[in-house]
Amino acid sequence: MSDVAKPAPLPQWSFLSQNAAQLFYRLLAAFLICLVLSVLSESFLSLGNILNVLRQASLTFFIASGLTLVVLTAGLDLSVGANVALSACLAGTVIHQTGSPVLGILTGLAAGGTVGLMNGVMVTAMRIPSFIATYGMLWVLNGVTYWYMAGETIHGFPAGFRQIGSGYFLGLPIPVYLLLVFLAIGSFFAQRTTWGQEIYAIGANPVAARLSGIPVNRRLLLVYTVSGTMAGLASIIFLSRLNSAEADIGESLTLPAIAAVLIGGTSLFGGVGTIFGTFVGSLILTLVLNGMNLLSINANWQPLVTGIIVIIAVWLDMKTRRPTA
Amino acid sequence: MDHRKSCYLALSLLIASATTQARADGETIAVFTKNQTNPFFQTVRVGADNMAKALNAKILHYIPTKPDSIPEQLSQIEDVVVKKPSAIVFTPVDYKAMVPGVEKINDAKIPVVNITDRSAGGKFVSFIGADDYSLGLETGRFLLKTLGGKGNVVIIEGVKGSLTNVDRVRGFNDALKENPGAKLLASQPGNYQRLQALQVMENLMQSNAQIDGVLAANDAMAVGAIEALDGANRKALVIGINGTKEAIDAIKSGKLLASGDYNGFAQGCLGTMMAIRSLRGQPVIAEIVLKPTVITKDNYQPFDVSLEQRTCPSFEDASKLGAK
Amino acid sequence: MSDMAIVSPIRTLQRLPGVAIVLVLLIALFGAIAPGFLSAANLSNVLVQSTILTMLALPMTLIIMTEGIDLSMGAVLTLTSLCVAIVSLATTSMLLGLCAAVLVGTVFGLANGWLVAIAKIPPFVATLATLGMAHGLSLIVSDGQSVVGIPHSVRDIYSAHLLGIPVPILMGVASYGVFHGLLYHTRFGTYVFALGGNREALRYAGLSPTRLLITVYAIGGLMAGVAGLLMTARMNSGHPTAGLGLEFDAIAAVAVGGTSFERGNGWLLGTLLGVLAVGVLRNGLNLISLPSSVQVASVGVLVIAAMFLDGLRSRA
Amino acid sequence: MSAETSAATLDAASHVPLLELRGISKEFPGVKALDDVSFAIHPGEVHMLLGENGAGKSSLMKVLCGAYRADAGAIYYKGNQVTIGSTADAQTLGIAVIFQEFSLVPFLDIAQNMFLGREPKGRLPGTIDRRKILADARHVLEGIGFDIDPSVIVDTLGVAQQQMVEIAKAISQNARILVMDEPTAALSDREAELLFALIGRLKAEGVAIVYISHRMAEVFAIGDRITVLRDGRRIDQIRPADVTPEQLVRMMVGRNVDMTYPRHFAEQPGELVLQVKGLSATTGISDINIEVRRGEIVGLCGLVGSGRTEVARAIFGADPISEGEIIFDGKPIAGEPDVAARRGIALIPESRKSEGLALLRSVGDNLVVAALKKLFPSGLFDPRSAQRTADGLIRQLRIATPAARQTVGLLSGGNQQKVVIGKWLAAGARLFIFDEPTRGIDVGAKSEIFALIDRLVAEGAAALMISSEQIEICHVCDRAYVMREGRVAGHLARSELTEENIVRLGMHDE
Repeated sequence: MSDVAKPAPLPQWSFLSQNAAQLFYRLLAAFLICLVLSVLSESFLSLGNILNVLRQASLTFFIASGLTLVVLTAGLDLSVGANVALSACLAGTVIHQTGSPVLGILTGLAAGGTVGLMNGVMVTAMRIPSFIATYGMLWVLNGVTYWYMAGETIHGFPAGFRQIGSGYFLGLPIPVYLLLVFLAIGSFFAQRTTWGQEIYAIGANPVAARLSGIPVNRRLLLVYTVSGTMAGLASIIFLSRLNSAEADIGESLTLPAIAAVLIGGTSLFGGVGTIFGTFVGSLILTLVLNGMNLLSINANWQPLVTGIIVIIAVWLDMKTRRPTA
Repeated sequence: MDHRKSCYLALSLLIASATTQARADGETIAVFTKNQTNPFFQTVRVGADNMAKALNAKILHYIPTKPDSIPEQLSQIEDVVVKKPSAIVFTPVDYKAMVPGVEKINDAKIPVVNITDRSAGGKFVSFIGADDYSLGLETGRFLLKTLGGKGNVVIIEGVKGSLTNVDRVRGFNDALKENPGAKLLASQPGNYQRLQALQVMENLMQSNAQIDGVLAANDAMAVGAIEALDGANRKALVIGINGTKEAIDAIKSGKLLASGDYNGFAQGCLGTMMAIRSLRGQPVIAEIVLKPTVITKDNYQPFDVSLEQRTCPSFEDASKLGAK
Repeated sequence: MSDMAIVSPIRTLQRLPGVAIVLVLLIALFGAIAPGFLSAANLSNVLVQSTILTMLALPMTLIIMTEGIDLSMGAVLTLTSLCVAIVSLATTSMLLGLCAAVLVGTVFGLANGWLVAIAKIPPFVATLATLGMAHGLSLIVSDGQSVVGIPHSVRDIYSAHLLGIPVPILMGVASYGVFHGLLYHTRFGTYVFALGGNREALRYAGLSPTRLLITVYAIGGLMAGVAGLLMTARMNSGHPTAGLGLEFDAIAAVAVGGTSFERGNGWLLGTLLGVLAVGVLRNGLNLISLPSSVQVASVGVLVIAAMFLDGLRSRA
Repeated sequence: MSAETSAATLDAASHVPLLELRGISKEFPGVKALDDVSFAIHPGEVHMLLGENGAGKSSLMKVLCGAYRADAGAIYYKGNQVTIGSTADAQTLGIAVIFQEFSLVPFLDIAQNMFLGREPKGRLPGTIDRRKILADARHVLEGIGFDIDPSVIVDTLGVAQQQMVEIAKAISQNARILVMDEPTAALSDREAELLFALIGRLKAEGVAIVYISHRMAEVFAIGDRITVLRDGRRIDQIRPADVTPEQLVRMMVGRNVDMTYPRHFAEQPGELVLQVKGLSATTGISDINIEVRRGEIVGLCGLVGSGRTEVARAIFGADPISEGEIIFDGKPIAGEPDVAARRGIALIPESRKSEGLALLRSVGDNLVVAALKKLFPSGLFDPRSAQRTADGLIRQLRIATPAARQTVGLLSGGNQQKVVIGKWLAAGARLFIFDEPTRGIDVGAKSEIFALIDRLVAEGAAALMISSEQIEICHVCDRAYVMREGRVAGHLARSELTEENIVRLGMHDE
């Protein structure tokens, strides 16, 4: 096999596991969508709408950023949506019962993290493929949430709490700040910490990573817990933004989050991708939906358009991917 | 609600609750609803439970594990027919696609009462439902009257193709036609979902500088739209439909202008009542279409009680409620 | 383990535990506590209800054996079901409806195969995208509405009996028979093992993995088309969301049935047992009238438990 | 048979080459894989093909079997020009190839694997005649003296058995020309002997064999003719009798290479580094007692499957142990590989590509992966500092890569192995466990790897080295343990370290 040492073009950056060209195409795509929309709809380029897009992208991004870490290890977490629903309902109850938003937030994060940890345990200790383990978890979470909520809605939260999702600071919505903060933290974690590097190594070759002295199982537990906690965070934003929660809020969140990760250039085979890419992916997805709303396009076209975008994004990846052995 | 409180204390009651079915000596009534997530169907189920308790019958609930799943509800019908309950109170997840299921029930000679969505086929002892068209029309009229017959209005639709949505939106549009001074800016679907409605509203506010009224096809979407308006520091009058607890609270606090009462509680009560009456050989009313009530700040008090405390209407009340 | 010369029947027995034990336990449990569970009518119900899922899970087994996946199957089934409704409504011919459904299904299958085998897009992504397209097309062609008024010849398929056995069961059994023969007794089946196990081996044997892979996905689409007919017959109408999400049920059945996502290690009978285990669970829980939320959670518990059992055995 | 007569028969046979390649060239972007190579294959002859990795052997093979199309040159079959445009064409000409990386499908049985793509037709279209395929397979297996049920699933077989299936598969194609790529790489000596006997029988039947090997001993044991390739060019074609091993190596490498791997043996072994006491594991090893001291290279030999790799993995914590104790640096050690790595143990695994490297990541990423904790104790990763460490290692180990950001999968085998060793240098390991460190590495790179190991122990590290090539053990190790059937069968001091002793201790039926 190695008879012919093919000299191949060198990747642009080595320690960022995604090369600049791919990121460039992705940003270009986002820019082109913006350009087309601004021509078609005059209200698109208004500051209000741009903030609007960012705020809507933030919810997808929170879920998708945690999911990115899971996908980097060549895993998948199908339970994130159901996790958001359960965490939101629990957090909402705690706020109602105790009147303390802080306790509520902590409950949401802890619930999300616990579910993530359980996913991690199934994947590591019980050695169930992540795809199936989290699918099972999805049903279990739905069951618990349905039973717990019994068809009710939790609504009406203190004004202070509601600021998180709908408030403004210096003219920008607070979720946008949170988005930027978590984008920075996530990128820093993935690129500039040894744990992040180990996660990339695990995704690229779990056996080699283990035999290089990386505690693979502990890192996987961490990754699934972080993914769950990010779902918990999303549940808080959701709760605060909509001022209410019910059992079915998670259903429509999982597939867009996965799509955002994929559009962002993270490979399902693990080891390749960035949090920033996922941010751009969330942005592209939100831009398209925003555009369809602004142009009053029939919502029936939405799944079709999303599907086409996923294909184009991944196809672009194939064209610009770093050469393989 | 107390269900949830107990859970707040101990989550592990899950299995225990499985075994605490109410026992009764009377008839067994199987109640089919669309999903476990929409608060409306919870009001239906509580209504059915209340009525069964009063009449000493036993209720079994059948709800698809995937919300609104047609194949699952069909499977549940097939399973229930084997079990042979005394009667069935039935909400089809889809009014057309469930017809073969209803026919299966008919073939098994189990009396069945249709509630909420009128099935497109099959034989029923009785139909209990609300008039979606009138609800849309009346709530729409109320909004436009409050606006003085003019202004910019948007509609947030439910799930395309669902029976309730088609009729409610038709009602909204007819109300708009009666008020030529009002202008319809957009009619976009929010799929009966809070988050989608919120995002649709946010986006619509970008392309429309002035929105005076919002007609939402259910309460969850209406509340979502209100959150969007609040977030943008804009004001508009919003109406919803269903009369859920959340909507009542919003009306009380002045955020929501009005909600059309879909009265799931009464539907559950009356559906169960008709089923049991037919089993007991008592006269039944073949069709009750509940008259639309627009719940506003002026008349919300009777609706502001917890479900468990509400009482089912009597048979005599029922005949007045909208018998044709 | 590795030094034992294991011949296929013993191998099958060794693999039985995971899903088969769960299935036997479920049947025993419900037989004991659920009145009427063991009646012929009820068992026939379970089988009839399992046919559509079986028809998806069988080709899904082959697809997963090629280290692939088809997320679009539920959405394609929905679309083909609508095709049956629309075409049979327009032409009053059930056969033309079936043809249209099979055609549309196969086209989607071919598209999946093309994306995976030629465009080299990872199967998860490719079929996630076609899921969107099929779902979108379903909404567009139906405008979100149910399609009703279709000829009785369609619905009769679901309710008809042949030799006293419901036709859907016969179709399910026939599907299993065809797939069993296809996988274990034909050249094509042999190559399916090779697609996941060692694609190079195929190339050295002068065979085209590309064409074989496309065929596997096309079979998936074709079966979604046939299942679409059953779905429409069952509802006596077409509905734009009726089959969404079924692909995950099918994937879970395949995984629970002991087919691995790697190296072409598949077990067709396990898939069938997996489908039946889920069917029995739902049916039994309906009969004993547990709260619906418990039903939801127990599906998840079943999936996790069966996989965990399998994991325990593979480690032993 | 005297040298003259065998040469005479060779010459007589060479009048009718079964297959002849003339002036074959093949170019890939930037690289000339084959440059004007001519090559003739005669019936009843074993033609050895020698060359370092990258010399063009595999490309030549792929041209032969139709996987590649030559850019220039012609192919003649029994004197007539032919084109081999596909594997099917090659099969028609009776060319069968046994690849180094197996072409077997794990979850099919032996018979299905042997006849993949050539299944006997059953009664119904598309079906397989099960009875016939099993009978045919049994017939072929008996013919090569491999006693096994053809309905056994291949995945349950060991490596050596899989190799035999691979050979049976080639034979079953009625091949007139059999190409073997390092067929003994995974075989024990005894299994290799069986293979050589089989090759003898095939020769007698007039089958032509092209045999690629890195093992000098084989070249002289079974070769009738030798072609040496270097940098895509044919350097020489020669008979074994006319050449010495040293000359062959010089031809392959293009320079003089010392094949004795000189060591600087320490006068006095250092303190005890590793002590394994009564170690047993469920992977099939029991009651292992091993000691390794500073400054030593300790060999661990025995047949393939005797438990060598399992011992290495157990010491490193990669497999759980059921009994016994491992003492490292005076303190017991237990747990997962991360514990062993933190304490200073390194494992250089047998399978470089699947267990040693993340092939799609860069050289730099792979070099620092084991040292992240050591380099960045705060947990904050600094790409620039990592880059410096990687660059330093690349220089120190003379890894031939254009830059640290090159994808590691694109390096040659020897350089990949250096990367695996390098990552443990960065991590500051003090005990190196090498599992077949020279597998698939060409002659020149081998001596570099050994020099590196020598330097490591000279600087105070300790090494435990597994190798199937007894000659390497004899040259390089201070002493060695020999394993047999999961147990340590004996210990050989430096003075006793000979190939004969290793074989004697390692044989099953002693």
